[in-house]
Amino acid sequence: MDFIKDFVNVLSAGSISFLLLTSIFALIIYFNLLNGRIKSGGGIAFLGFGILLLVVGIFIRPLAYLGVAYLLILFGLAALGGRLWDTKVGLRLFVVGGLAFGLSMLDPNFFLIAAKPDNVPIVAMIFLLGFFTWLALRKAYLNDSQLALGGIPWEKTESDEKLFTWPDLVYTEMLCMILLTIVMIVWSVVLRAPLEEAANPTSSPNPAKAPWYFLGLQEMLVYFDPWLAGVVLPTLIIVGLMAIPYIDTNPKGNGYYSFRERKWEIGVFLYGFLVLWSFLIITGTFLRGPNWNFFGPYEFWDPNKLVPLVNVDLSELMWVKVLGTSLPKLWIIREIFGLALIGAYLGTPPVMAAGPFRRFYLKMGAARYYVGAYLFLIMMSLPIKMVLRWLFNLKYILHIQEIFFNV
Amino acid sequence: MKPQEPIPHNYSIRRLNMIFALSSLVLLAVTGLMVGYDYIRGWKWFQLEFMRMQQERISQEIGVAQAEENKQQLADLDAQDRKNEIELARHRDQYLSAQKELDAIEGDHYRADQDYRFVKANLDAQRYITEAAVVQHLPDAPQQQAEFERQTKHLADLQLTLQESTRKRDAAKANVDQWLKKIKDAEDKKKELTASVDLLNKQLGTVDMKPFSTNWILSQPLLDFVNPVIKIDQVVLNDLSIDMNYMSVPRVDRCQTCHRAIDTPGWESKTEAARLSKELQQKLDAYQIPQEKRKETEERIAQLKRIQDAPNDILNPWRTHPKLDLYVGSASVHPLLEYGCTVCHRGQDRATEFGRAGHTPASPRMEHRWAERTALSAGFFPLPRDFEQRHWGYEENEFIETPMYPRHYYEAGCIKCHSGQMGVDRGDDITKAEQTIEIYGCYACHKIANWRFTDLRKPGPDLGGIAEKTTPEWAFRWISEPHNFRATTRMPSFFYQRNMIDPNVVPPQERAHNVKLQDAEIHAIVSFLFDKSTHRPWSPPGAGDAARGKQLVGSVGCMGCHIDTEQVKDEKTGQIRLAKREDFPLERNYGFNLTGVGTKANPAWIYNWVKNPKAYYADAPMPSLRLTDQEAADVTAYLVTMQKPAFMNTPIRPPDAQAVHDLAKGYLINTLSDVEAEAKLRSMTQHDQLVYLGQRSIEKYGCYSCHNIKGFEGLKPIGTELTVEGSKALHLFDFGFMNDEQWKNEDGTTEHVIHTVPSWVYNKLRNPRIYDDRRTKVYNDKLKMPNFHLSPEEARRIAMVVVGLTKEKVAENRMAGRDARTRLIEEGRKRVSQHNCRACHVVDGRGRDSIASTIADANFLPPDLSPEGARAQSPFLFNFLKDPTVMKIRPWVSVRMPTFHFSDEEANTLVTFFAEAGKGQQFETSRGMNPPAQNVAIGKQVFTMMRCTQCHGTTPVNPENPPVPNTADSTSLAPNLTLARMRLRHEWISDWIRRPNEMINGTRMPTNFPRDAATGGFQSPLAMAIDTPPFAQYKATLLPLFNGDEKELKRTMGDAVALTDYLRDYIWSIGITQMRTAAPGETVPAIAMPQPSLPPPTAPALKSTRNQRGAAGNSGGPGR
Amino acid sequence: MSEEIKPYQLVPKTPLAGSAAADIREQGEITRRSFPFVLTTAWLALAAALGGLASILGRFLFPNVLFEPVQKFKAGLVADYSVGEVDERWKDKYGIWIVRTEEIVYALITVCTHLGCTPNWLPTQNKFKCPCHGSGYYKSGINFEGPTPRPLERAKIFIDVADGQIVVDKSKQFHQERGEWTDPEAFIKL
Amino acid sequence: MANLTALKDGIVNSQVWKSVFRVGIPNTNRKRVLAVLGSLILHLHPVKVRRSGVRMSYTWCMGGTSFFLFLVETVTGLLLMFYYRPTIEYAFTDIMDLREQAPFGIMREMHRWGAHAMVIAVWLHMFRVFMTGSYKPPREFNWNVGVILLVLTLLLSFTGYLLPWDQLAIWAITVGSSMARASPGAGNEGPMSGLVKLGDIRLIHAGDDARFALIGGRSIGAATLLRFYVLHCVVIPLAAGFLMAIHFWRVRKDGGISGPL
Repeated sequence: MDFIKDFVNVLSAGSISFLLLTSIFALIIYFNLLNGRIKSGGGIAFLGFGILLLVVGIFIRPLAYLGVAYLLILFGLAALGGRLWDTKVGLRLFVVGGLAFGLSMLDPNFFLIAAKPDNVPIVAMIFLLGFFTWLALRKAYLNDSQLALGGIPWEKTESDEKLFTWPDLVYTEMLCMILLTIVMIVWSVVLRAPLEEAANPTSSPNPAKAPWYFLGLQEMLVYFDPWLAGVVLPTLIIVGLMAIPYIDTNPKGNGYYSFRERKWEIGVFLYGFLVLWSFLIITGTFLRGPNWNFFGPYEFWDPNKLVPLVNVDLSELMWVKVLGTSLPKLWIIREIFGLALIGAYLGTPPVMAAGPFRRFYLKMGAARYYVGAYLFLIMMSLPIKMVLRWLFNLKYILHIQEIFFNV
Repeated sequence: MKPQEPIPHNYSIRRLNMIFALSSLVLLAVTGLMVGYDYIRGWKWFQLEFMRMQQERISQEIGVAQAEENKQQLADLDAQDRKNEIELARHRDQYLSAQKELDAIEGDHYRADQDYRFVKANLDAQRYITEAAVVQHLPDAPQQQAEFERQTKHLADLQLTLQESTRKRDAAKANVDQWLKKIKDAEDKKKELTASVDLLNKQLGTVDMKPFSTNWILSQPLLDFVNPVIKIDQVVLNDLSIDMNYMSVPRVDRCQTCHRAIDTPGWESKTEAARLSKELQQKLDAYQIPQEKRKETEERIAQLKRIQDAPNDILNPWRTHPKLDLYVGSASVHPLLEYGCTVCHRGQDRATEFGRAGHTPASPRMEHRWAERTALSAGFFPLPRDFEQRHWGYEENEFIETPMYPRHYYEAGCIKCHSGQMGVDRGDDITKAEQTIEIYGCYACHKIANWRFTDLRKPGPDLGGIAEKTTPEWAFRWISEPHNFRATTRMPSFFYQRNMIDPNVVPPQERAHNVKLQDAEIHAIVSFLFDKSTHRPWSPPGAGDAARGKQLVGSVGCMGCHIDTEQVKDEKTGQIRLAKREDFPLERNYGFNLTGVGTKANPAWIYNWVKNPKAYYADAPMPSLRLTDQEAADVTAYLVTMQKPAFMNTPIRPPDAQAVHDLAKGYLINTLSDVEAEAKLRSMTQHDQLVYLGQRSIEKYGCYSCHNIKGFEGLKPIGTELTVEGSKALHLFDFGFMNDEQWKNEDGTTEHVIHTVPSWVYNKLRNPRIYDDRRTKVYNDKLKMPNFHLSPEEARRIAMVVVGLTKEKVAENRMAGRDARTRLIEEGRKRVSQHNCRACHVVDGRGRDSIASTIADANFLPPDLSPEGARAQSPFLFNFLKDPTVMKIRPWVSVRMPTFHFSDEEANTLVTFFAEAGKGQQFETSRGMNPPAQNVAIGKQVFTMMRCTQCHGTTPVNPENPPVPNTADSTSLAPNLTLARMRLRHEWISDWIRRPNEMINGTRMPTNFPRDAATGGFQSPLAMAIDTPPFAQYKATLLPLFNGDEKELKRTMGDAVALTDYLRDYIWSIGITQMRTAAPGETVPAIAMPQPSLPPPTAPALKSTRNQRGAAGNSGGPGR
Repeated sequence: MSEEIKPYQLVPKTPLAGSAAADIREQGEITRRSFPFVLTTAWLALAAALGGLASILGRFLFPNVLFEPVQKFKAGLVADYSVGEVDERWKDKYGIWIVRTEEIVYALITVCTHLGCTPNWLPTQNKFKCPCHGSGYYKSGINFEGPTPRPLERAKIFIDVADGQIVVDKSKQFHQERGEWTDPEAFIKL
Repeated sequence: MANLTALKDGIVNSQVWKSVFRVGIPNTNRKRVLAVLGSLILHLHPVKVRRSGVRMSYTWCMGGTSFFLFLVETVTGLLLMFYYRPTIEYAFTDIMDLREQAPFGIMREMHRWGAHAMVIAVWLHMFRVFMTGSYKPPREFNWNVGVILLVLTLLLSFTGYLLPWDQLAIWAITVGSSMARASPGAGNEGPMSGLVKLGDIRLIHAGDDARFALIGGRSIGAATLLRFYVLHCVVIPLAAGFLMAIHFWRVRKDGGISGPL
């Protein structure tokens, strides 16, 4: 058992777990798995990617772990017959997940975190998210196969047939209310609400965490400056959410589950919601321990764990390491690389508008295109910054202390 | 009513109905679960259990009461009842007519009363109107006045009729009553007989919880708010608020919810019952219990006996609080309603559950016994039957900031309010604990910023002149391990400790290296001290006789503060073993153990030190016993014989050059770069390196905290400050790897560390280096606290004080001993404790057991100073303290009162202390009184009649060295009375003659005037004796003094107070009035008056002396 | 091995008839036969559960513990009170008048039995007078004027055997109209 | 059994009962329609609804759950207001008293777990609305109202988290609110806030920046507790209630539960 625990502990380090999740996300969402079978071509591509990871892993140790885990999951899915969206397969997945969670509850350290009354809702959220994502994608898959056959989505078959609100809708609502009350009461009886010692403004507990639904933001604070991660990004998340209906001009898929007709929107949303938001919450809850150090789920939260975190800026990296000179005084020159990189990054949408995305650009119109593009870019800046930090300890791409503006 | 036409459904209604039914049932069940969860609480079981115990006890008492209740009396009372019934029936008609008549009169009386009230109301109104009229000068004032008179007259008439009808009514009532009287009397007598049983039955009712009884119904889940029997019991203490991070929150103690009988006597544990019954029995025998309470105390003792004989002991939480007269009782010093529980015991005040209340186990066994049960049942009933396991649900809850003090640490709670006092009255444990800290000198290294432990002197001797005293070889061996030289020394061992050389804790190669480093450091310290020491020449002693020296040391009083043996006979095992500090009273550890002083110090130093310690260094704690040169020489000769050769021939390893170099470099690196340090070291010789290292090592180990060392004055004490150590959070204590571990101490005992603050402090005291076990640390980072080799009892006591020092602030009016008078007393007590007066004297009822253990005959012990305040005149005491030779009151006592070289301020403090403690006027001197001649004459006669001269001498003597009476019969030794006038207070003398034994228990002074048990007054032996023939001649001489008034003479002879006053006047007349006899050619120094160093408190004014007996004695007996 | 995918047919909108109706009835339409058992138990259980929850909310409003000021206090020695005088020393702090007559000492609660105002003791007129509606009581507490229905209540009063002090316990009241003033706890026999 | 039904009929047909329940047991279509139209609460729903609107696997009933949990929170929150005093002296001890002595102190657990459940329900509801593409026209505005409601739910939970005033609470809020300090332009330590000057006096400083507005002081103290208490109990619930009304209204106006056109 300990070998598996150690393996999971290493695997859970920020760099590996995030890359693993992203690759699995891509594996599941794209590349044909959706129509029920790993197409022979697609399958080999994924296998190749796994082996590539193993090869590179020889030099960069963490990637080896990544490769092993990735292949394990790949063969796991294949073993499930590759047909992810069947209820039988869904049930098996659910059972495997439950078993893994049950077994790891035996580990005292994991139990300490998972059984903490305030973390129970997060564990529940993981299972609920898993189930409902599977349910939504399954229904999307069923509708897509109908559409593939030229048929109509399941919802359409009944859409014009009306039922009486009384008793049907009202009845189910009442049952839902009763069941919910039962769950709430049992949950309140079994778990006691936490009450630690009285507030003491002078001594902060270690670790001091925000409420669990803000742990995503607190996690971002590690990679970005507070003004970016604390204010700009959260507002952009909200603005982004609000802008979705206005950017998404695709008329299809309105009112029924379908993936094929709304590939890009669902892909981006799921990546933003599942991989970024939920993953950060889970890391913030389970993997962040005292002094905000990374701890494996089965690792003891030792306050005096020492982790080499000395970080370096891009300007230092380029000038000192690569060119071997001292840092120039004037910030314009010093930050030339940072400025170039960010300029290139932000310049891609207009270039793409002229180039390959021309069709989109015309269809959506300038305003929608640019808003959508820049929101997407800012969203993707988070994973990029995270990976850069984990792999190279890179802190600031742009570090202009004079006007207090760092990215 | 068929539906018109079926309608389509998404889900089959039948299945929905089924789900609906099931879910509703589950909802009902779950609601029930919620009610149950809220209703079933742990403390309810404790209350039920206590009610069951009460029922058991009450039914037991009912059984006893019924047995006493003699059935016979009841039976015949019933019979009499029946007879009365029959008789009343015979006179029924008369009874009825009387009753009717009464009713009629009742009516008239009511009418009369009613009229009276109405008229009175009108009269009041009228009075108001007339007054208003008069005041406002209204025209119709006279008419109103007339009307007012009329009404008053009318009211008077009505009053008469009312009284008349009341009288008639009472008569009629009496007439009726006399028929019922007989029945009512029988009724009362019966009720009185069965009163005790009825009362018990009523009590039984309130405690009865049988199903479907009223109590049971009223405590059902949703009904238990109407008038619950089982409820949370709390005390709200607004002025004893809890300091919760800069907020003061009212304290609400709910301990009584489970500890039901905490303030009701009768539920003591067996041990407490035994102690209490013995104490009450003593009080009863000593007539200290007032008359009306005697019967009640006897009942109480009977109840305690019943508890002791009961089959099983009463278990906590149902026990009564021990010492109810001191704690918790409604009439005690700390009543529950004003103090609550958590003020002293700490713990979470609002908690109603065992675990959350913060109970702290004292030992691992207790921790296991309380072990936390399964989570589910934590809130539910603990299994009632598992008494032995008694799993009450202890959980190590790190969120409780103030967990309770564990057993044996309860008195730590006293410090919070009593820190302004030297000792807590009836708190012997904490008083001894604080004195231990004072004697062992913990305050020197660990700053404790409360009044008790501030401005105390440094516990260790001055090392400025060490070279004059001893040799470097001795010093090296002493510093490396002091306990080899003296087993009872207070000097701790700094080197070769557990984290340096213990085989199973430190790996072998590191051990060898550590030894080298430790050697180097000791050599360095010794060379530094000897290098910097002064070399004053001390005159060598003359020839001395060791035997006489030994006799002198044994008698002159050295054994009060010193110990001279190292072997002691173990009372348990009986063999001779190495002495431990605890074998001797605490005061004897004030000075150091004399064994081996010969090997340690050179004779010249001893000779000069013994003669005058202050010459060696100014604030030497040792007073001078005014030894003559010859005596000093003898003592030195004896002390020199106390050798410990074995100690000196243990080998000394030479300092390892590399070790010295490394250590010295370790310090130089802080300021110089590596290269510069090496250069400096090369430039220094081996000795210079040692001296430099010595200075830094003294700084590292903090020797300057306890010893005066030149160059280290004014440095901050080395240890962590302990002022608020008791409030330090548990997670700040570094348990290292010793949490829940067992470890073996070097004296063979095994200790167990549990995760509580008291346990951490206790184990740290037992062996300060255990928290370094299994830790890899650089040499200089290892724990440095030296090992005092404390016994478990000493460690517990000190830990109790440390845990008691908390940051909790108590309101000024709640602090103990804050009034001006108590402050004066406490300042004095502090001096008494600092100068170790209790080594030879009894002060405040404590002390003198050091010297008593070395002097066989108790009559040769120094005096008991308990009544000193009321007895000594301030000028005499002031001069006596400054220079004891000024008057020798008890020449037969070999122990000498030493000269402490008190400053004026110190002497004043002591004089004020004794005066205030004795409730006398502060700086009172009554020397100037001169009693009238007649009193003196009478007194002389009484003096001779009482034959006082058997013990007391009355011939004037030289106060400075009066002749030593023959000490054959030691019980008749008594001070010379001519000294009384200078020394004693005027009215104390007569008070002392009347009741010596009550002032000093077991004094040699006989009780000539025993107390009359009934009235509490004094009986006089002369009352009868005066008429007997032997006293005839005295009677003859006395008569003229009473102007021949036989009756007056007889009366005075019976009046103890008068007699003692005459005695006092006579003694006063023969007293000397000049203290120091003028040496030839020397002027007599005026008696130095003590300056009142502090504002005299509002003490009661001096009682005016009784009126002088008129020369003619015409005013009859002296007014009392 | 997995569900067979068959294209759906668009369900016609025509009203159901014949077999479809039967099929729906079979789904357990509310007919007389099926109503009594399942649904009655359902509704009864739900009603009971909601009743339980409602009574829980009700019980929630009655606190188990009160933080009211202390009801019991020590009122000094009997000698501190002069005969025939109404002592107002404890009126503000505890709402009690202590009256000492030749034979007994009793404690009156300063709450007018009419509507709860605090009457004043008028020594000149030798009566308690309530400012709210004019209720009047004699020194004994007996009501004689104004709307007050019954006399002032007496508080439990006894001598604490330990230190001889008077103890007044306001948590126990005695009503004259119920004849409780004869109860030994309602007064101290001198 | 007979007189039982008689009794029932007596009641049901009594004038009182009829005046209250105008429709009676809706077992005929006309009554089913009237039942929905006639009741204040039920007329939230249309009289008839699309089949997919009733199907659990389509709607997951997350909207209903969120609203129900909001009601549970309101009820339990009101009850807790009977025992909780939002001052720094009493807050902590009152919450402790809820567990120690208050009758049905379990309401605190219901309130807290309800809050967590509501946050999850709101997310899942958004998730379902997105996956079914129900944000597409004509429902864009309603989607935005939904997003604002999501933010309000998070704020409700955030302000409620501070009220027990224990270490967990005060430090969670300190971490959470310190982000406001860094807001650009309005935060004391945010970029560009230094530029907002009047002469050389900085207008935005620790005493008046965004964080100060949120916690009513320079550090988390009594003012913060009171401010959060008012926000948690009055301001945000009212806002959320109002927006929910709009939300329900637009659901109906935009064509009921979404379905393929």
